[in-house]
Amino acid sequence: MIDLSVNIAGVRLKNPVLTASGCFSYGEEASEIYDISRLGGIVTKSLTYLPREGHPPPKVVETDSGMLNAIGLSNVGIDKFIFEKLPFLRQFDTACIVSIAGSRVEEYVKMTERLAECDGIAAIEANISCPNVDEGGLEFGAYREPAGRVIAEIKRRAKQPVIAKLSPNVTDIVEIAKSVVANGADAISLINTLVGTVIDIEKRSFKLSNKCGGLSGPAIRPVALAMVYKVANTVKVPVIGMGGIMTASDAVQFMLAGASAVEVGTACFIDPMAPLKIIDGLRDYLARHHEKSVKDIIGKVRRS
Amino acid sequence: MIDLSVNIAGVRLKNPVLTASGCFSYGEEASEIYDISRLGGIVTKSLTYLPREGHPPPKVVETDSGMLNAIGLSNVGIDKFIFEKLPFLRQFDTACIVSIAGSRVEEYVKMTERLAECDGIAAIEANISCPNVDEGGLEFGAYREPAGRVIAEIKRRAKQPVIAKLSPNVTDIVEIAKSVVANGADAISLINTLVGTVIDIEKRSFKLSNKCGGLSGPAIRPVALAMVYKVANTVKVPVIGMGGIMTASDAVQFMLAGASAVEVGTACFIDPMAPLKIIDGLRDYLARHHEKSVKDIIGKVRRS
Amino acid sequence: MFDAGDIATAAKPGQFIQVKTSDDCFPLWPRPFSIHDADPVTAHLTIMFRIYGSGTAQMAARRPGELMHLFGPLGNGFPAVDGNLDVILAAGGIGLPPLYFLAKDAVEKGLSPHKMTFIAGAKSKLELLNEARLFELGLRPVICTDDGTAGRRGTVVDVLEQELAPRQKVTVYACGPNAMLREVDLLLARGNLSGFLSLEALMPCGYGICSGCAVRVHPPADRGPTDDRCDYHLKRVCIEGPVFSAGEVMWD
Amino acid sequence: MFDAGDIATAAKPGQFIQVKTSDDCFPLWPRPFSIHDADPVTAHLTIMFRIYGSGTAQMAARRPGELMHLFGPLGNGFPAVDGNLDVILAAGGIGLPPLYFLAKDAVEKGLSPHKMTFIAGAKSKLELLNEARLFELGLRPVICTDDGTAGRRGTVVDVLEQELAPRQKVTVYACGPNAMLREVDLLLARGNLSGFLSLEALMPCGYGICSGCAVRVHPPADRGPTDDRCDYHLKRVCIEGPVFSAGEVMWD
Ligand SMILES: Cc1cc2nc3c(=O)[nH]c(=O)nc-3n(C[C@H](O)[C@H](O)[C@H](O)COP(=O)(O)OP(=O)(O)OC[C@H]3O[C@@H](n4cnc5c(N)ncnc54)[C@H](O)[C@@H]3O)c2cc1C
Ligand SMILES: Cc1cc2nc3c(=O)[nH]c(=O)nc-3n(C[C@H](O)[C@H](O)[C@H](O)COP(=O)(O)OP(=O)(O)OC[C@H]3O[C@@H](n4cnc5c(N)ncnc54)[C@H](O)[C@@H]3O)c2cc1C
Ligand SMILES: Cc1cc2nc3c(=O)[nH]c(=O)nc-3n(C[C@H](O)[C@H](O)[C@H](O)COP(=O)(O)O)c2cc1C
Ligand SMILES: Cc1cc2nc3c(=O)[nH]c(=O)nc-3n(C[C@H](O)[C@H](O)[C@H](O)COP(=O)(O)O)c2cc1C
Ligand code: FES
Ligand code: FES
Repeated sequence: MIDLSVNIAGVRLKNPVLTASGCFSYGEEASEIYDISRLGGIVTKSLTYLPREGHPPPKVVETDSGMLNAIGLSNVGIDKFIFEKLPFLRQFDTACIVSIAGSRVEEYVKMTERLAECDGIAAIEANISCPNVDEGGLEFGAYREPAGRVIAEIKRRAKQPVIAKLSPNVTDIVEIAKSVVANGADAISLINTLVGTVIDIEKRSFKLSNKCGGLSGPAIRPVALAMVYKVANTVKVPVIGMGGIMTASDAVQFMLAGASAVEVGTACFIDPMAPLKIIDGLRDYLARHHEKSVKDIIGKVRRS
Repeated sequence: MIDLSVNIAGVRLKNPVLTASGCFSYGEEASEIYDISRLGGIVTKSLTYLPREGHPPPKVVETDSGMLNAIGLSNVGIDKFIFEKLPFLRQFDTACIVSIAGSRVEEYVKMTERLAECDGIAAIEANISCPNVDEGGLEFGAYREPAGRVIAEIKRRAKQPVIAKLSPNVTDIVEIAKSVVANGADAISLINTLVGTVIDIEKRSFKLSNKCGGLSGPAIRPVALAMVYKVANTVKVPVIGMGGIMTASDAVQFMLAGASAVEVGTACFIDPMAPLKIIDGLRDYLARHHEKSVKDIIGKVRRS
Repeated sequence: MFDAGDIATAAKPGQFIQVKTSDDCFPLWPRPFSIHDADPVTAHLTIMFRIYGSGTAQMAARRPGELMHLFGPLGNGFPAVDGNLDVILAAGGIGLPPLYFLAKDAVEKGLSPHKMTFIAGAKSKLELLNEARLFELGLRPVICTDDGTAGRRGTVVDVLEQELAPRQKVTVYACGPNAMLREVDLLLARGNLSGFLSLEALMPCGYGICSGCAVRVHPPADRGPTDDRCDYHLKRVCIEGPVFSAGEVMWD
Repeated sequence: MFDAGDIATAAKPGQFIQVKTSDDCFPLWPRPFSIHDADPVTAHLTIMFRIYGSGTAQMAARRPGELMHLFGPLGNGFPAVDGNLDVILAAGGIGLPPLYFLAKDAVEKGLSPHKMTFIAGAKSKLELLNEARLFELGLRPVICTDDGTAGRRGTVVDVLEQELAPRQKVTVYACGPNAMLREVDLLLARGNLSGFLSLEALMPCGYGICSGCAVRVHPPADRGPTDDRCDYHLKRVCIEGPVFSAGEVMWD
């Protein structure tokens, strides 16, 4: 028996494969296709306090080995999530991680307080890649200071462990990681999408209504892996890696680099069964390498 | 007759297609394949003061729609360049842009002084993506201050226009761009490669001898395009765009985003004729759109 | 045609499948195709496609017997045809396959082919899809081309307008490029007629998890405040569509 | 086999071509293949390849008549065989194609096939390449497999060692996996023998502009100071190779 379970900030995951925020909605659609209890965990679409429609179409564009999205945080809002989505998710035996996003520290705080009253939430993932309207629209996650501050405020109210999800669009991700950990983050997840765009040369206009979007998928995997490696080698808290993970072999790369778990995003679009195939492939890899526990490969890439 | 010529910091290019640094060596190899005078310009491999061997193999790895390189600035050094490579390049009717790189401001300065004595150099491209050993190994291009400082020092000695080549591994590329322009850069080129890595899961080691490398190719095009758009919309100096340009249609995207010229890197590996095909395709695009001059499409993407 | 197991058994007219055209990551997304025909007995599933870009080119290069990754059936599908009303099916270009399936289903359920008017149009003769199967159903399709190279000269919308004129109670089922559907929608609004439109959209996932395919619709009256104060509501074409009721969509 | 125009006319033994296996960016790089045979008259160029990963799989899926983007001939090639010395050609696995071309060229230039010993080895019988063409040249290849399933039991290096033992003046031409070449090189060094090794490397460009294929060699005595104080010098396998002299490479 190979032990696939891992521990993230006190939360036991039956396996290290989670679905990434914004790439699984609130689980309902996938639950019609397979038993989502088989997943290590689910990260919900990022919630805002009030519901959001998000940007008008076109919201996505395909790129070479990747895609851009400018969904604009379409979500049902914290209330509807708590009353309609959470009870649904509670039926499943998988870790439910709630992603929250806001343009003001205040918003994160209010959501954390609401979530503190709820059962069945394994952890909160704070998506700090949103424009911080109080400080001129730059991402919270772009600078050490605001990143640390918003995590500290969340942490103060949170009843559940807090995972800080980092943006890759920074000069020194290790600095940001240290800052959120110093401010209480129980774990770190990375990476969110890279900023990118595509232009329609016939229409001479941007292909996305929002001009720029976030790049995800296999194209960004090398960038994500380098960042995960650097962060996991610096901070003491567990790291959840993501960015272009399509197969078990990709997931193994992230775990060897130091991730204690992985999130699968874009791959869920291409193949709904991708997360399950990754779990199975992970087990096969461990068997082939005579490993008894997935924990034994975390961070095991040779450094020389 | 469609006019393909553009003007970059006083340098007239017969067409806006250059070959990127490190992706054309010093022109000799390609000159055996086609007449390199047809190019708008050539950017040499980045030179250091003394020659460099570079990192040991493995130096490259293929990724999804991209590649990582950790060449480690293999180059012949400034002396050999001036005595052996430059005389060769002078034979061709194309703009010769010399790329320089250093770990100390001092090195950039010494090279600029040497180049100031030389004929046949259209411009200097300062690659500031190298680790700045005086300030703890972080890239010169990573922060506003050192980026501006090194450009100012180069500019003080340069007889040729100075193009500052920016690194994309930053939180706010517009800040860096403003800083180098404030310090005298006559033009800006971007982007250099994104930091990334790949792990061999069977050997549990990095695929590159240097662990991390630089990601280039189609995978990074959306990221490059977004940065070019932002920078070109902020600074007054001409911008040279690059990153994953494989076809004329890619080149047009960059020019619509605001680039006055483009550099072709990784595409030269895949198809030696790529730069010429891009020039031809650009002409076709302009003809199809009834444009008389390529200058008329620069920055012409609709903003709404 | 695919050997498609359960997909063929479950398929309803107006639904679609996602086809992964390559085994690697180029192109990355699967491509959506309407179900043109499905035989629950043989498990054969038929789609009809035009070569458009790289994904469809890859599909065309496949040889019989090769395996492809299919996923479906997806989407809401058309509501069953109401035999009490006149029915017009309006297919522009590649909109024909699902409407054929809808017509066939209706005929199989006992509707007389004479109660259905089937308009099949394209830009020109070359782009017209093979309509032989429509005749086999007993339909007498009205063929039209924008340039008049085959059938009536005029767009599907032109012909639809002519066909609608003499009628009072009629339901329109339309599928084609969004630009055509927009025109059809305006036409129906003017005549206060009911109808169903099957939309096109880019579809990263096809099953509702990415929001990438969303289309603007009129916000429901009871929506309440939103963070981004949008004057529109978004619906996902893949799961809340691809079939929308006339009047539902906010066209650009 | 390709209709390859000028490439076939110019090709020399030991040179290679770059083949773009797909029309899109997966895989991104072209793939290098040794020229196995080239007919300047018909412009036919032959390569022989084993299906290894996605690039070679794509090549295998090509149908006769399809166009592919080729580029070459590339690399330095083998120096012509010196008829005054005994010659051993040592081919491991996919190292056979270029050595066949070298042998053929030598025979065409008048060298007696009996002066050449051709060793062709593989891990096991299944992986042995077809050596019929060697017999056609009049060669009597020594076949070997690591597991003894065909020919002599033992590696190419084992057999080479046996063949070298009785000889004094001999030149070895070797092509195969780098691990094999390393062993061959050590063997030659011990016997103070000359030889030429055709190396493998990852090749983003194939014509010298990227430095990606570089291999460590002993630095020239007159190199002078370098910025990075390396104890090695780098040579590009694609343009300064793929053929290196025995003793030149610094193996890991
Ligand atoms: C529900 C649904 C059912 C469909 N049924 C059929 C069918 O039965 N038969 C058929 O031939 N086609 C059908 N299509 C359209 C089909 O999905 C596209 O032709 C296909 O995705 C094109 O893929 P490609 O890789 O060949 O082209 P691409 O390379 O993807 O396309 C080239 C260009 O066209 C644009 N584009 C591609 N697809 C669309 C789209 N759907 N809407 C707007 N722009 C687009 C892309 O942005 C790109 O710039 C359907 C689409 C939908 C949404
Ligand atoms: C000069 C030269 C001549 C060659 N001649 C022939 C020939 O005549 N016939 C033939 O079958 N093959 C030949 N090869 C090898 C051939 O190029 C590889 O088999 C091919 O590139 C594999 O491509 P792929 O896409 O199928 O595999 P990939 O998917 O690229 O390979 C899978 C794995 O193998 C590794 N790999 C791939 N190629 C190499 C390599 N060259 N060295 C080390 N590791 C590698 C990759 O890193 C990857 O991890 C030659 C190579 C060189 C350099
Ligand atoms: C369509 C889409 C929507 C996303 N929405 C969110 C989101 O709401 N919150 C968030 O933190 N990340 C969001 N992401 C980012 C992913 O969670 C993930 O960080 C990123 O896509 C990289 O992983 P991948 O390459 O596996 O997709 C979204 C990504 C995509 C593609
Ligand atoms: C193998 C390789 C070597 C490179 N060497 C240099 C270099 O010496 N100096 C430099 O400024 N950029 C160098 N670059 C970066 C390119 O000039 C270019 O900025 C980058 O590759 C993005 O463009 P591309 O996607 O078209 O390749 C190198 C890139 C590659 C792939
Ligand atoms: S295609 Fe993903 S939600 Fe519709
Ligand atoms: S493969 Fe590019 S230099 Fe050899």
